Amino acid sequence: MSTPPTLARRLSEWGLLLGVIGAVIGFIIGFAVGTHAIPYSFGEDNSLGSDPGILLGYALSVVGFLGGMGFLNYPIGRLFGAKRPSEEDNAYLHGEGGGLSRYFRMTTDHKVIGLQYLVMILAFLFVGGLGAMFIRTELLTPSPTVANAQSYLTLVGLHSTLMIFMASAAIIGPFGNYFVPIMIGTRNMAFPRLEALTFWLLPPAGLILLSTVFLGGFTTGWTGYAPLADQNVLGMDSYLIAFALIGMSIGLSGVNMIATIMTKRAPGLPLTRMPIFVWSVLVTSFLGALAAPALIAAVLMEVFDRSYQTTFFVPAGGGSPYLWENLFWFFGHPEVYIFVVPAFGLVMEMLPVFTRRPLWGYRVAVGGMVGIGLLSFVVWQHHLFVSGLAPSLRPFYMFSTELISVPTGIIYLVALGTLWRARTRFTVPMLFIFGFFFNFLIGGFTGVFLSDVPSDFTLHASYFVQAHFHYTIMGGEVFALLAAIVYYLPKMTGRTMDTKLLRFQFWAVFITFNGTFISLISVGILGMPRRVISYAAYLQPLNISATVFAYGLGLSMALFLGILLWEVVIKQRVAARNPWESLGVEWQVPTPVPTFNFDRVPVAWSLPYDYDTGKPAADFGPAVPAFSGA
Amino acid sequence: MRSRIWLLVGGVVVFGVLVGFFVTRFLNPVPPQIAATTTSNTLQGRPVVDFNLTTVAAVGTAGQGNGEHPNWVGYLPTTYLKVPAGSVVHMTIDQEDGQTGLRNEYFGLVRGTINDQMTVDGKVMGALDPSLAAHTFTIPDLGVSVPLEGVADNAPANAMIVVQFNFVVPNKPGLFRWQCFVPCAAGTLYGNGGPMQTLGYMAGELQVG
Amino acid sequence: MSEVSPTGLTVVDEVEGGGRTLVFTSRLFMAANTTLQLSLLFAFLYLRANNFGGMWHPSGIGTPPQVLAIISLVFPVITLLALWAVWNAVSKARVSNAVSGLLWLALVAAVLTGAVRILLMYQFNWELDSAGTYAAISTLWYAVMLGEFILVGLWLLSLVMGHVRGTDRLSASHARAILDQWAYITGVSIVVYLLVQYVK
Amino acid sequence: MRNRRTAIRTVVIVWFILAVGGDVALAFGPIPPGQASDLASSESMTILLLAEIGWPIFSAVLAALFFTMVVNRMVPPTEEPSAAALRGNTRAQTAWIAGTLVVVLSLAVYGTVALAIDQPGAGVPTQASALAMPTSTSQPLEVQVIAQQWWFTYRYPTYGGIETPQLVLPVNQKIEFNVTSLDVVHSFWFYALGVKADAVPLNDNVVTATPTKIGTYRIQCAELCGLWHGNMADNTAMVVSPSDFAAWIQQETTLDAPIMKYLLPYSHTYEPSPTIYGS
Repeated sequence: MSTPPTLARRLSEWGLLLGVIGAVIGFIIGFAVGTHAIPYSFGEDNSLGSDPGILLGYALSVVGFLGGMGFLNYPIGRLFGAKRPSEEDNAYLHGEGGGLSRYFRMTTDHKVIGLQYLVMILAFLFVGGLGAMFIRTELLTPSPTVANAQSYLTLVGLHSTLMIFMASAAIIGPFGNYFVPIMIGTRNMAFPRLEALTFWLLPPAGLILLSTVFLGGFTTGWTGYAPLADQNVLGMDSYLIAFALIGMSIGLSGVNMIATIMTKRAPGLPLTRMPIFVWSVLVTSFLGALAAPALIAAVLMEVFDRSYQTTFFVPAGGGSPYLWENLFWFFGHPEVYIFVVPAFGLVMEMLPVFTRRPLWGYRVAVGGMVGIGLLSFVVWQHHLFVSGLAPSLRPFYMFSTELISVPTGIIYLVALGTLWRARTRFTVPMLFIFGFFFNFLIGGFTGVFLSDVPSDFTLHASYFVQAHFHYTIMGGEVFALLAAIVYYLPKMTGRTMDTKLLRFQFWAVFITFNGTFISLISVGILGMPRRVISYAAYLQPLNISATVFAYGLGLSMALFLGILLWEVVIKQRVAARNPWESLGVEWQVPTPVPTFNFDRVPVAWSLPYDYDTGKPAADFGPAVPAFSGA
Repeated sequence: MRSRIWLLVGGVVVFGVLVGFFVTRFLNPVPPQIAATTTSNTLQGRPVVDFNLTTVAAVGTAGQGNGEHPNWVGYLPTTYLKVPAGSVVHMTIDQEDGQTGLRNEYFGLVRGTINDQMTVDGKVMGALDPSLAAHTFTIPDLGVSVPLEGVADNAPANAMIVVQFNFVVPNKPGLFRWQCFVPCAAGTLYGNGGPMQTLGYMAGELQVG
Repeated sequence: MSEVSPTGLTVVDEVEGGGRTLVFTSRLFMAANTTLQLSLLFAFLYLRANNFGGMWHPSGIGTPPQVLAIISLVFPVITLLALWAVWNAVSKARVSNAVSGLLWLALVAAVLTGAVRILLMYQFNWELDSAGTYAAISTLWYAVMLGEFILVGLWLLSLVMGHVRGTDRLSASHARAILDQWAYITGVSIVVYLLVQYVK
Repeated sequence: MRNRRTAIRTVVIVWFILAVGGDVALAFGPIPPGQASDLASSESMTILLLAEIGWPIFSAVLAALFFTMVVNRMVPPTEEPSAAALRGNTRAQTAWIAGTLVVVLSLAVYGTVALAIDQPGAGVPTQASALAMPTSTSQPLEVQVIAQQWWFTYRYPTYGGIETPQLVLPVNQKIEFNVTSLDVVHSFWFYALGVKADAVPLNDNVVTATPTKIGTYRIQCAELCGLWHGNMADNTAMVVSPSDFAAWIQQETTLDAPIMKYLLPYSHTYEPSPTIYGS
């Protein structure tokens, strides 16, 4: 390894900086071209620029960013038939030799990428949460106070869209990328550069979305309904570009994950013995790969509408708002299962550890998740029950929507079966798992009311809906995320945040969360529509209680972040090698995990949940130190 | 360890500064609000207060956005109005903008003003030919809606039409939005984007009390 | 290398997904791409079926000239045949200069494909916001197909360069993967051609 | 509780009390959206039914979770289950899936039937006959809801097509709301009548309902429609006696007199003018 580092390698040390410079250059070029070279006959009375300028500017700035990060070196090299990168280069790219700098440049090590994801997800989560705090503060009174009608809608849009970005990668991003390759016994993803790309699309997406406040904001919320989106000011463009980036990230990571899981499993590991979490990631990846392109198509049309003055979504021009609603929700409904299915997988992955039981009904659990995946493609029109679109189809969508509660119910059966007669260990992650099941149960039952057309006529587009999906996403996925953070940090960082205070934190977040959203469920039943800054006076008491609880929720989430930073970043409390005494493969490899995971690929796999026999899942061959003490 | 703490504190401070910037600059930029000029005379036993607004096709640098959208149509000097509770507002609007035509002809009707009337260049009217309208001054929650006739295209430069009307504001303090119902935001979809959806141009708030 | 582990099974060093991964992933991308194409198809048929305000196909909106449209399909087919021949040769391990020649042929035809399709995109005689949705969706769809042809074309270029410069001899799985991709988008563009020309 | 059996029995009893108590409470509590129209009552009927079915199942799952999590710790099982039993139980799984399937199917069937009976809107417009003055209260009186950024206005085609900024309806008269929009997507939400219908430009979205309670109600927009979406609400919608309704129509007709000659002839949708991109 004494060969002098290549130029590309020297440059990529400064990857992030170069990326920012590239982004600026890209934006300037794109903006100039878009503003002056593209024929454009409206919106010119805006000193901030025109839609083509902003759109092209953002698009090229992302290209510039990635180029600066060094994503284009390899493909361009291939174009000219350059040699494949040397072993050293690949090892360097993989982050060999460690060091903190790995986390700030393009790295193909799935473990580094997992941690990068974790940080980015938490950033999205807490910035979005701050938005929620502002929204609740505004809703203390029935008429505008801290925000005005304009900034309030932008606030709603930012909160929802950021949270959607967060949720669509919250679990598959950090834990999927970090643990799936280890769990299936491979040293790397099928396409490591692609994996790096899927992460490095996130920061630009987040920043571009936030930049909307400089462009007048957007008033459509995260659903971006047309033709209102056609009507919006320049702020809409940042929503479109950001969402397109997230769509690409979801789709590409889906393809990459599927390819890895299907073709790079260790010998002796059939699909039927994969850890349940890998199964959930597989299902999710199929959803992402097959659903995201619909979003890309919709966004493309919207971009054409805004920059090229086509009329895809403008009725008077021959288009239709229903077109956007259909395409968007065809992506949007699988999207919500992209959120929760990995959460199911993680929870079922952790349950056996704390019950010291094999996972009860592994096969039905897999079947359940696959069933959810299949059904999620044929339910999207339940978002359009009152839209006046194809009334005769409503019974079918009502049926398919209610049908989806069957595979979801299976997850509960599996949980009950695993807990049955088990002496459960009430560790902090277990508490969060309990919270997950409680909240998701409420989320599921509120969903039944929305799937039934007659009752949906009262509840549709009300705060009932809002509370419903917060129960599934925040109460479900985010609770699973918190559990997983506490559970896996010892593995990912060698440090632990498991303290007494964390138990209090759980109860705080659990109670305040339910307080907030039970208030909001009742507000919705009493007839408060979503996304309004002014509401009927008789709804104020419930809104106040929601806000008060929401503050508590915000504080307890902040407390979680505080504990995380204090214990892991500052005090750096060292964790036991396998604090939960898990038999999972990921806990058998040493901590920190070697750059290439295994010195030998383990074989002879059994289901990783044989807690009754205590037999670990994998055999690491003769004399592998990682194996001792398991 | 100390260095890490300082790093954390620094991060928190930076984040706090960013949030503060957002709150002060974007969350609710306090607009310059103009109060009605009180007069001595009364109407229906209520004190009369005067307002004088001007509608222009392009606000230039005078608009709310400090010249951010010089070519946007708008009300001048501002659209944030303040009147004492329970008074009669005597509104005078110098209409300098051209004719656009209403999307919904119904708003050609004068409603909610005293006697459901307005005075256009001295003559009393109860309705306006919708195709002549340049803007409307409408406070939906008070049921007040007055169409503003546009200056004819062949009219001499800086010609204007003076529209006057009186309406009663409630005795209870409150914040009422008001807007224009003419699709006057040229170049935006249905003429309802841009200035129509940006406070300070064709959208405003009437503070009572 | 292999040793025997306590369980008596062979311990391997690394699983090489390799060629299998490549072909598999190429098909995954086709699956994802199918959703994109179906979305556009849905939009095309939905807008046509509703024809809001009679703005689906206003008078004065033309269809692309038949000849150009057909030429735009001939070139990708040539590339396809060349790629098939390449794959056939490589998979039978008959790597000769013929392969390089075929690759070049495929590349040239691919470039011409792109060029002709760019021409094609500008064949509707339409004004921007009065063109109706037929011209809009057709143009958008052409743009998408152009983009995909360009992407796969770049991939082809990289294979050609790697092969002729001997830095990276073409493998059977590589040839197969790109053959699949090209066949797929060629098939789609034929469907699009039929829709745009005959379902106006 | 040393005895496992008693523990189980206690949990079951607690669940039973919870389930029954909850259902009874629901049966007597007020169920939204209330009884102000036939449509509203059928919706609250559905909501009540779903709640009555859902609550016992919900509480049962909670009880089971509580039991499996807590009771096992308080009173550990005496004998260890077999390795096979730890890995699944086909009969239990089949039973569970069958059970949920039955519940879901019955709910879907009920929903479809309810849908077929009281056609809660988003339906196809009735023929022009609706434009004629209804001869009986069971014949629909057509009322058009015109959504625009950002106010609802209403047209009464059977009364010379007058347009008003306020919605007033005669009690016990079947109303056919024809909801359309002049610009973006809105949603007309008359909470008390259980009426919600998206207003889509160039589209006529029809809901029929018969108001049965005289009173003053709130109307609001339920689909994000731009800057003033939050203020696109009106507290003065009224359901009045037929005589009051006639009087009100009379008054509105005189008020509208100056504008009538300018109003477009009544139609179910309105083409935008002059152009879709403003002037």
